[in-house]
Amino acid sequence: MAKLNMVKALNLALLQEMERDPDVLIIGEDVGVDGGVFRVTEDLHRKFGSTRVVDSPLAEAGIIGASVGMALYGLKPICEIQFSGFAFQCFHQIENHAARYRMRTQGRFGCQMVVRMPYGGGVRALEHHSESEEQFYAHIPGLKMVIPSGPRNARALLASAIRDPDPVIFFEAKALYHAAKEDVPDEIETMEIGRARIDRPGHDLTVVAYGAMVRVAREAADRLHEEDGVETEIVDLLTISPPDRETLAASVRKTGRAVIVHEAPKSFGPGAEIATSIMEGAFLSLEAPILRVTAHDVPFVGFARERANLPDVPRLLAACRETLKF
Amino acid sequence: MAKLNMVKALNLALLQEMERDPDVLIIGEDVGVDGGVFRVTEDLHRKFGSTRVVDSPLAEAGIIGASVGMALYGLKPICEIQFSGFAFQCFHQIENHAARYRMRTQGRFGCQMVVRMPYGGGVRALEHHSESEEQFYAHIPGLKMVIPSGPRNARALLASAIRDPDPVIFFEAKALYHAAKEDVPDEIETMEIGRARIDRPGHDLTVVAYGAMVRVAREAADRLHEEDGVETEIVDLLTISPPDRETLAASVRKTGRAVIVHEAPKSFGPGAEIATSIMEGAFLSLEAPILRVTAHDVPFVGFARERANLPDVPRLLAACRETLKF
Amino acid sequence: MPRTNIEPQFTVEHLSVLDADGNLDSAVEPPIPPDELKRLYRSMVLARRFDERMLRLQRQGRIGTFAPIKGQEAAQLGSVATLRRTDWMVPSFRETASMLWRGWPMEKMLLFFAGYLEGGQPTADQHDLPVCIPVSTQLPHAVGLAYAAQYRGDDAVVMVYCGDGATSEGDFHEAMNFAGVWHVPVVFVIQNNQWAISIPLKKQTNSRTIAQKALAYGFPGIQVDGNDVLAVYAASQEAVSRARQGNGPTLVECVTYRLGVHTTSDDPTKYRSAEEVASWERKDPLTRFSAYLQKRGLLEPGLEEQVDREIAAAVRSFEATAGADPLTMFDHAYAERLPALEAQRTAMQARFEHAAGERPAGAAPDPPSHESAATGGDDAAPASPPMRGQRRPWRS
Amino acid sequence: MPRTNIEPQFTVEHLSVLDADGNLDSAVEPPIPPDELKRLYRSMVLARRFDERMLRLQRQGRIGTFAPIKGQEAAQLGSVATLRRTDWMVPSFRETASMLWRGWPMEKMLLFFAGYLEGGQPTADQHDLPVCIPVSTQLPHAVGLAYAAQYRGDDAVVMVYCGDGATSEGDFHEAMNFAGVWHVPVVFVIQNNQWAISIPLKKQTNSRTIAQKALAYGFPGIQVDGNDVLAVYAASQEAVSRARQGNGPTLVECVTYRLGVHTTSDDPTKYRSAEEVASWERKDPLTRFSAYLQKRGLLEPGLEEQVDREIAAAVRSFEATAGADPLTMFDHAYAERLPALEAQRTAMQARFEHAAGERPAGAAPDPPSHESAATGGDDAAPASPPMRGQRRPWRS
Ligand SMILES: Cc1ncc(C[n+]2csc(CCOP(=O)(O)OP(=O)(O)O)c2C)c(N)n1
Ligand SMILES: Cc1ncc(C[n+]2csc(CCOP(=O)(O)OP(=O)(O)O)c2C)c(N)n1
Ligand SMILES: [Mg+2]
Ligand SMILES: [Mg+2]
Repeated sequence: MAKLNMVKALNLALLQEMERDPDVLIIGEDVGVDGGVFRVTEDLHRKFGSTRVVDSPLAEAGIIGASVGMALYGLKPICEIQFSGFAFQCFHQIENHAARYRMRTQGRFGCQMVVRMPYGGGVRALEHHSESEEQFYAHIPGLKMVIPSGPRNARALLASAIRDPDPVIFFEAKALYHAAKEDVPDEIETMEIGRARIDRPGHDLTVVAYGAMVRVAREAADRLHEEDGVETEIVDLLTISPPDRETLAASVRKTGRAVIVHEAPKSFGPGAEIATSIMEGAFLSLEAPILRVTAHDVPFVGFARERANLPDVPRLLAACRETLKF
Repeated sequence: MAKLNMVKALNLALLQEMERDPDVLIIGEDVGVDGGVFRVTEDLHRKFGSTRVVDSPLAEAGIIGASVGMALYGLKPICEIQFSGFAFQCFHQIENHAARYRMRTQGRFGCQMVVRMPYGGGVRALEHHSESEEQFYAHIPGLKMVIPSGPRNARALLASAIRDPDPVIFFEAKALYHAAKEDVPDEIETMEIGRARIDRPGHDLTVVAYGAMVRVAREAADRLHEEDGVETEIVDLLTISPPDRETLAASVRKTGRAVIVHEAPKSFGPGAEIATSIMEGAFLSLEAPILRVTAHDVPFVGFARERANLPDVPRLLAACRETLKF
Repeated sequence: MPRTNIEPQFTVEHLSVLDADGNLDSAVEPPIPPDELKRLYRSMVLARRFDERMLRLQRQGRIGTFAPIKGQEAAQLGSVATLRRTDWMVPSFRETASMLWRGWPMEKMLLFFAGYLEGGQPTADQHDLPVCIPVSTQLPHAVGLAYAAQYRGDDAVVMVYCGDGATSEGDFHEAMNFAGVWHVPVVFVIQNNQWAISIPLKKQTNSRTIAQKALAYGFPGIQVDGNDVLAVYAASQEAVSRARQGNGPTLVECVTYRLGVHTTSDDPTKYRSAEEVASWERKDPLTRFSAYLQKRGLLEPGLEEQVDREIAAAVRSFEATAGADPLTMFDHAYAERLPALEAQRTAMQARFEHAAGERPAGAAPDPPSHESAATGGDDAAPASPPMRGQRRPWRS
Repeated sequence: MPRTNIEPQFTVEHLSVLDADGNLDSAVEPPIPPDELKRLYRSMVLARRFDERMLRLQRQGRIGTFAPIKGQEAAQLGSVATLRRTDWMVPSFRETASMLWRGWPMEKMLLFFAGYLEGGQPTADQHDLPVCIPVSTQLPHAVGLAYAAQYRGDDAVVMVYCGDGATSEGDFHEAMNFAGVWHVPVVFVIQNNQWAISIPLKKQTNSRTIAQKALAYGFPGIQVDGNDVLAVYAASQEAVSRARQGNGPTLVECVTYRLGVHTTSDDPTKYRSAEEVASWERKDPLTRFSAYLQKRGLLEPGLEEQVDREIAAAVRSFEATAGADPLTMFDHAYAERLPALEAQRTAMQARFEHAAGERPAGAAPDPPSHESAATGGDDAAPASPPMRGQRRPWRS
């Protein structure tokens, strides 16, 4: 058991899975000697050499396309895309192939691969370095899409993603990389993909969050408890796709009210599916419209305006109170 | 006034806009001598020559990227992507640049350009030739996303898209290209982007559709009228993004019930935003959960199974009846 | 020396063995045993006849769109024939001849073009990828396969196909560059058939040859007469053994011509002249090769009839295939059926059963692929608990 | 001749003018007037000192991440200086020197790296694109601009920059190929600074030079000593006039070195040796050029102090800039503010007003960029009509 931040926890998962399975390899820009721009692959190059920790040329479609080929051969590549903002360069390889190979060959081939990428705001970054693109992957059949919310679940979910026979898009919130440390057990830990967590139980209101927004949800829940005497249930999605519709619906069947918070822009965003799914599963329990607290429907605003664009505690609190008052 | 199918109607819009404005030009694969694989650009090459109707090399990112450059210079390119299934090859140019240039330069530059692509099923096509990817564009701030439902509105919306100062993604339902003909006036016609149409008024139930699904909605509405005495209001979205939330909400405030039908897969699809938007705007009027009739959450199924995968009249009818019975 | 040429200069070779009449330049004749020559020719004839048959099936509406290969038989078979069974073959969408050589059954290929995913399923021991439709996207897969072979210590070689138009795509570049840097055992066979649908080569690229594009990646490129099966064979063999010996990738440009339509939806008279086509018909790879075999006394009588019988049998067995069961669409989206898909499947099944139940007794149920059934609503929504608010039931 | 070399052979030239000590090969000395030489050197010094100042500002947290240019001044200024004001300059993310030459004010550049979109706004008469962060994606834009210039009959030339790593991206290939086919007036300046973050050139591509990559597209490529401002100038001038005369594109590879960090988030000691850096420090483009100017008697005294004063003034004016008004984020998403954005804007404004109103009287309101306000709910939902069902209000 060690206290690790998310970077170290992810690194541990990579290390242990690579030790466990010689077919697991890492490929990406600067993942080798440099250890990745966020140091998630630190030292792995030294331990496993440059054929298992592969510094690729600067070409995202090449990275994903070659990894698809490796996966078809039976290897289990873990790709790192340096920032989620650069993954549209390989979006066609993900959508055309990684997601479809099993279906196309009726099970003869599959793409057991993980595509890791840092996403989200909070690090004073330039354009394409702070966006949240989870929606684009969640809508692709054949993919799974995971976003952990802390060191321990990040480590366990990454291990599961690596072992999953299907391609998993794995988003890592940059804002969480060096945030809180958690106790992470030394022995290998996995976690079921497709299950949401009740991060905090409550009966008055459901807040649905994932990634870095779970912290925002917790703070808002604390304040609702203290200032309004309201007990908030926080659903931490963890898996975006396939979403855990049962847990979402069960929570709102209990609370009757829901607010969704995410960093992606609102329109046609992940909150829409979450809201619709809740409506489908808890229609008769709904006491108020489900609200969404999200980034605005605008392109990158510059980090000088980022705080005003991304959801924060006051904005979430206000939405919760509006829902409660309805 | 002439009776035109959608191909001819689109061709007319291109012709007239090119005659009107020398900055308008066409670029794409096989748009020249060949007239486009669906013949939408037929004869324009002969009329305007190969510098205004540009046969490009086979490279979608090159087409969109070069068009962004042309637009920054002040030209108004109309790009044709041969099938929407090949547009992920240029998705980064659309998302990284076409959608963002105005914001990035705070209004100094904009990308006045249209990206046309055939989408959707119903033509016994191979993989990547029958999918429906509207959701991916609808979620990108800075873009507009239009899907006409018939020759006349296709022609008018295309003219408006060409004149729109912002980049417009223009999806053309392959199944409608050679379907019904309509009277299309000879003089130029435009149509406001961002407005849905009430395709058929009704007070018992709202069906939201667009593109080729409007036909399915009409047939279902006829049968509901005949067999159940139910009056269905059909909202033909026309513009996917920005969605006409007012028209959607107003319809459901009247009817209390809504079914959404689209060819894209269900999860995290366009129906989710439409449903959520209706819930936001008509919560207290909702008498039943909003249902979605869509393709299943699976990759391309092959055209031998396409009918079973895409929404059809029986499936839409069943959903309408379920909603009505709730 | 401030303004100097960088040495060595870059060169690209052109290779041909047979002239248009089947005469031979014996200095470069590859040492192919007579049986292999006969097998090659047989495969060319089979591919040609099968292609023609598919065209008729398409015109009759019995299969959908496909991309005919007429004229490109030598480019495909001369290259694929240099592979071992354990090597990998990665086609684009116009490699019917290569696929037949590798053992794809004709029934399966017909099924594929009839819209059945079953037709794209390689057998468990087959080292072939299926048809790949988005142009050039298969090229990085080949590089990844080659990397994996090297990683595992297998001595397999990967051969991957694309067209002249495909060389314009970013994926072509990224794949070639990765192959160069990783020095993996992959052979890129470019069938330069002069056209990408309606776009002629000179509108596709300003480079004189496709072969010289390899210079950008630091590995050899060679141009061959792609209608000369022996030249294609010789160049491919060289490339395959280079790869097998650990000496990295090669680009082989086969200069050939698509004699027919781009696909069955295409009308080539819109963009090219009958004279151009006729000039290439005179270089037909089958004619040239058969003239050569004739001279060597290796032509088998009755070959056409033989292959036609094989084709006819395959077509019969294709047509006897049962209708597609839609319910299987949920089986291979993921390795396991996800709960949401299970629910969607159950809903579909219920629709079929409902539809069957609604029919007058005695009427045969439609095959599932022609279902037009209606059943209650959609799937996946978890059941709601009993009503809490008060609601007006419809038309109460 | 069955196995023949394709003629002509392909060649790539290397050009250098100044040696490491500033000695000249006068045969290739470009004819640059003394004032222009002085202006070039002044710009190199300004760029160097501004870059150093930005680094300190970043370390102090006054601006965010940026990509320093130290070592690449000659490559940038030698090339950009051959453009006319009416030509177009398309940077990637490491062209501070080129941008300064083109007239971007230093304040604006600081604003940009402080996270203000205002810093990326070219003036109405400026023919420059802003910083482009996704590697290589700006290259097709340059080709499109060049096409448009030709389309309109303007004689403008487009110069576009990228790095060695950028040559691996698909967009590089597609842009180069389009430029070749369209024969447009564009000059690709590749700053081969040996590294793409931690990836050395030999892991980036197996080609010996970047220049030879032009062979794949059928237009000339030339390699120059990128730390030799006169060589860069000579090669760029040749390329720009080729373009202007309608003779198509050129690739100019500037062999240079990034002496500093990749960006301010990078630690280059992880991947390269101090000796390597030292060896390139000996080829510092400023030292070489100043030695040459010294010999020609063209060095101005007090230059450093002059430019430092300019920089200090720019930093002061940057720091005096008012905080960012968040409400403007809705202004340029589209040419007109869409109704949904209007609603989102109104909601934000209400939050600010509410937050201001909640403060104790007399307390100064936070600047909008530090808002931590809460107001009612979110936006965009059209108002609901009066309740129809019966619902339990919360905690009733
Ligand atoms: C990414 C992508 N863009 C467009 C298409 C449509 N398309 C199919 S084949 C083809 C031309 C291919 O030309 P070439 O590579 O020369 O191969 P050929 O058809 O001549 O065999 C095009 C444009 C596609 N399949 N994929
Ligand atoms: C498409 C894309 N992928 C990855 C990155 C992250 N990144 C920024 S700069 C860089 C290296 C660029 O190398 P090079 O082209 O040689 O330019 P240099 O940084 O040396 O100037 C990388 C990988 C990016 N900005 N864009
Ligand atoms: Mg071709
Ligand atoms: Mg570099």
